[in-house]
Amino acid sequence: MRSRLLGVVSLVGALLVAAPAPAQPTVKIGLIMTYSGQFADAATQMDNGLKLYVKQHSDTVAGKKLEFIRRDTGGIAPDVAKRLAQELVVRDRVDILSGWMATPNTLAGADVSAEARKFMPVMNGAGTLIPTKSPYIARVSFTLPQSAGALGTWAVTKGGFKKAYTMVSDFSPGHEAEQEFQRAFKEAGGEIIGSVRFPVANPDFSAFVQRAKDVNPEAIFIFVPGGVQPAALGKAFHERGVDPKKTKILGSGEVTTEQALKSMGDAGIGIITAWHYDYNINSPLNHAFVKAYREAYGRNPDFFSVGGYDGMHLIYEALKKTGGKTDAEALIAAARDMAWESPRGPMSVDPETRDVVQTIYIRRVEKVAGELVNVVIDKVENVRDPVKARMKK
Amino acid sequence: MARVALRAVSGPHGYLQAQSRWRWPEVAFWIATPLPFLIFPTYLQLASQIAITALFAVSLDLILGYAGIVSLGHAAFFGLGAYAAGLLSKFWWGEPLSGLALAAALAGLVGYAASFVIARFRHLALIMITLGIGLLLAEAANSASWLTGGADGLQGVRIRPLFDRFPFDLWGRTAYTYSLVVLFLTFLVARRLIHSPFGLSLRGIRENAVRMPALGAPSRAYIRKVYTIAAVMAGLAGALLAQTTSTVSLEVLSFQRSADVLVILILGGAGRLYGGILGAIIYMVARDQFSGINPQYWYFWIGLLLIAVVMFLPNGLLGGLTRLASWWRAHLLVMPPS
Amino acid sequence: MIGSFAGVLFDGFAYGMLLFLLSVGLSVTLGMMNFVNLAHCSFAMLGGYVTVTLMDRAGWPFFATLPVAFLAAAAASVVLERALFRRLYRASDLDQCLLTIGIVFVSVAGAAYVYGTLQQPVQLPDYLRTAVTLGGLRFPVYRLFLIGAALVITVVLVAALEYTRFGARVRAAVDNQRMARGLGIDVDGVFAVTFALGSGLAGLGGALAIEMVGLDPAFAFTYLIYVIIVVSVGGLASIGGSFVAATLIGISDMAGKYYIPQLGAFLIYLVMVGLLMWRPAGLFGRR
Amino acid sequence: MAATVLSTRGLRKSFGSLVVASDINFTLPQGVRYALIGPNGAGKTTLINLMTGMLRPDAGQIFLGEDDVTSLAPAERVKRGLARTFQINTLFPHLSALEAVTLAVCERRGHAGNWWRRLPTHRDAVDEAYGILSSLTLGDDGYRPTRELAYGQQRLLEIALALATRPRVLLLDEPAAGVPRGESATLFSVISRLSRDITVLFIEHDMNIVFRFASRIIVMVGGRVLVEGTPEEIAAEPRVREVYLGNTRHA
Repeated sequence: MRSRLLGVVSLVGALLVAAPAPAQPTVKIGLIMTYSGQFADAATQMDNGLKLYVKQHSDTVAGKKLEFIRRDTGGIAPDVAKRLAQELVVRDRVDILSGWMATPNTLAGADVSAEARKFMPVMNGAGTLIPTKSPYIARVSFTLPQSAGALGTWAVTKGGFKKAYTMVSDFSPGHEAEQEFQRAFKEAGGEIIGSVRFPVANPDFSAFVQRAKDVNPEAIFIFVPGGVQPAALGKAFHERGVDPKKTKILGSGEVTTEQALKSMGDAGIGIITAWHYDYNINSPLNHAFVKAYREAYGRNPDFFSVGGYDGMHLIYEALKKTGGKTDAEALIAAARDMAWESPRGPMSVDPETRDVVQTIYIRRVEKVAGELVNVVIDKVENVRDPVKARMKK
Repeated sequence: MARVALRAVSGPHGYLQAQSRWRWPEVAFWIATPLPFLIFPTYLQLASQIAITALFAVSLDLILGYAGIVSLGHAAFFGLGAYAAGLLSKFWWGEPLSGLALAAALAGLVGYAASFVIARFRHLALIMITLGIGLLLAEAANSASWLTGGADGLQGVRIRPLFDRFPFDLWGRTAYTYSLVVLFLTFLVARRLIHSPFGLSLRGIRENAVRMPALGAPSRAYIRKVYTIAAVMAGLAGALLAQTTSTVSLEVLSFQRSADVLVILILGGAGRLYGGILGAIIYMVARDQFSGINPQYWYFWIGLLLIAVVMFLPNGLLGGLTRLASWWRAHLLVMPPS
Repeated sequence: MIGSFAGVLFDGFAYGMLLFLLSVGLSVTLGMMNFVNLAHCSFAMLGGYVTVTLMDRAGWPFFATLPVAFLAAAAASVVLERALFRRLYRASDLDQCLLTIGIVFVSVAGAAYVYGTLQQPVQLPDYLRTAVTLGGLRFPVYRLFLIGAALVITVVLVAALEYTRFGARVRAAVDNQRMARGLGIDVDGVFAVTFALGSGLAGLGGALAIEMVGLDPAFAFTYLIYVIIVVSVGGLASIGGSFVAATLIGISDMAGKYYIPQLGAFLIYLVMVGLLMWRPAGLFGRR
Repeated sequence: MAATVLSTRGLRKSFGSLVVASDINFTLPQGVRYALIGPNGAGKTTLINLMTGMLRPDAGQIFLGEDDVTSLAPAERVKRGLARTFQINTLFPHLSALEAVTLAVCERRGHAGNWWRRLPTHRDAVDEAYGILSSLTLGDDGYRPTRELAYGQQRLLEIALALATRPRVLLLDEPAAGVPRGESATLFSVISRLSRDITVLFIEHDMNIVFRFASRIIVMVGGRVLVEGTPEEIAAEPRVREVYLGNTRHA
């Protein structure tokens, strides 16, 4: 009895507080990201990507005006992320919960999406199990096993490497990338001759690089979180005198982002990475995207930006399909078998797992016109997340 | 509570009675705590997390404000409580109250063990050792990712509804009621402790650690006892967060959380028991509002707030309020005939 | 195997020197002046950003920017010291802690606002990025430079504080303000200069650290822990103590990660707690 | 002869080459008022620090009654009845005098550990504390924080705190230090009114106070006990006059 009474009382309270119904119907979209703290730059890029899409496609979809409410978790803080999601649902009455930087925050938000039945397009959070946490999640970013697995297979079949050593940061994304690369590499006939995990918090890499060098493998697979570590790792390889011709360095795209290459300098030349996006991808759609992005924000887009851009595309198309209806069942049904041409290339949402299916590009760092860029040397099309694919069998 | 400098109006017993009697501002505050149900019905989740942080700050105040132990690693016990409650609900059964008790007991146990080290050091060495313990525990939780889920946080936390009737829902009604009741009961214990002979001995240790042995007091034993009690309370707060949000991540053990609760306590005013509560309310509401207004640079305004409080209200907000109250009492109230 | 042991020793020592460069200023402000200056790394960040700006926007050579980084951080500290810190010299260390944490928050938000949140790349001249091989061992030039810089600063600082009149006046003023005033020492002036010296060293440390550990607005937070560890283990007010502590911590951190990687992250904290339990006042601490 | 309350045998202590106590043997019978005199640096305060356990002796033993307390922690010695005051006030600035003495009384009664009963419920402890304060004329000022008390009152509070531990032996380290001449007489009259079963040893420089209040006097010089005796014997003792008139140089 008591909770029902409280329910009624608070409803009255809420009505007093809520503003009178606006003239034109709106779709309220809550954006939960890490605007401040360690991952602030990633959030800035993702926000720029989605703002660009809205600017290019006007902020009205299927007769409804889009209204954005931005909330900051201040870094990795699942309890804050969950509370913000609950407040967006309860207080701001949002229709869609989007954004979602970093796996722990995304997992916390998934519970709210499931309980409150809100459509949840994920623009970054890369943990493989995220889509299974709520039936209303559709992901447009990536999963680490997607690129690590593709790279593992390519390294043996096309790269010609027989022995590899893996070095990853000792936290869950690192473990996922390591296991998937090792599985794919062995399945393709390669041999893992050693592996090490270094502490997540700003380690100094020279000791680990020295260990790897002493084993002198043909290839070393590395995974580090974005930010300062890729450059430090690249320099450590260069300082330790790891000869890029003899020992090839393989890694996920985060290792050779534009910033990482700038501070790495020539130490980055020859690094081979597998990733789903780079601002140098040679397609008319990408060139237009990069040009518009540079004009609007004065810097090049990265995989966070394209995550935001495609996330908005998914929301726009889903709303068009449901004619502006915002209930989660309709939106997820519309989103789950969508396929479209994105600046990153052809991509689609896997109907069963609601996870992203996309092309993974194999790239090598080369100096082109005095600038270090990731030159695409191969690509693997229609790559699904291998972990969930295996779970299906 | 304002230090009551009553002239010899009512003899020694009256004086001591007055010290520990409930003053009307205190009663008014606790009566007002259920108000968010009416006037801020959509802020109950935030209110619940403020109550949890207040409980955490009160536990720090016991050792910092009353026994003079500055800890930069108090989140160790908060995190222990959170992980214990989370793991209990995952592997055993998710009944909240028993989970809360067990989690607090575990935190208390570890606190008791750590207290033997804590009691032997003082000043900067003590602060750095508490920092070390906190960082070691955080590192352990990350490397034991098979148990704790590592950086992704603990998955599979299933908290059953309170008394099997009140689920921890989106609205946060159960969460706020639950956190508030636990805060109030723990606060009563802390308040009773402060006004007990043991509380007096703690204040003695803080005021003059050299004199205490000369009175026959085993200071180290008292520091160990209060550190264990504080660890239990911090474990309670951690368990509450895990149960009301069913999320537990490495962040509950982080240096950031230890630093935040220290800032909150100093902001409110250490050594006044309500300092932690007031500090938690002001800090978290300010952070929520500022980060709502401009998500990217809200740190700037929180920083200014801290600087302003230190420069203009030396011993915290509560210190300022007490001075204001005593100024107001001295000027406006007619003094009782002494 | 010996080759790599020497390599680990050298890298550890170089990493230690980086930690020393970042924390030596704090052993002046926290150590000698007993002022809990948690904003120390904000001055380091300021120095870093000055260097990056001069190199990227004004095209200055790396070495030319270092003195400017020192002076900029020192100047900023004089302003803050006169306006804020001076009033809190006799306040409780908790209030000093709250004030300086507030300044860290403001500096983090300010840096994010002005420079944006992205990593600041720095283009060092090529000769600093290669390595020199001596007796079959590779010694990266930049690490040699760091070690050299740390040694020079230690010698200059210890000499200035121990053997000059200025040093005597600083130590006197810091030890007993009233007595120093009695001797006619302009204590306020000395405090401002000492604080500027400490913060300037932080600025220089920040500038030198970019190549190794990068620079972003969160710098003021992430390195605060390591800096306090070095100063507390080394012993307050002891420049030599900080040097030895930084070396010990750097080498044990490096050796731990090389020989027992799974224990890697724990080692630095275990070493700290162990050293403090053995010498609570720090290796060379007096107080 | 009354039972010995406190005795030392062969007590030795040196800081490096500086010998601050060498071969000190003395016994304090119960109830006697002892004065400990000697020039500055004679080792008087060091002796008290040795007996209370603040300093560990290099050699020798200390006995409280029959039991050897040489290696006992300071707090334990207090529990067995050895209390002291400090030359420089070591009090609780923000606690009121009543709170401070109540703390000491609760400690002695073993209540200090309980954290669940409110202080005012320990009525007997509060009464005892108020009694001690009143006996030392501090009754009315027991409510203001100690740092607001006059210096002389703080010296009395030092004694009140020591009395609260119900000592068998009370060591007063210059109780009247810094107290104006007029007030020190009243201070000592309060001390002399203490009950007969407490042995008191006080360090004092003012000879008229010493000769008025002490029933026996110990003279220390250079870390050694020069002579012990009644006030009359000490007055007539030539070596004491030399030490005070200073015609022979002592190390």
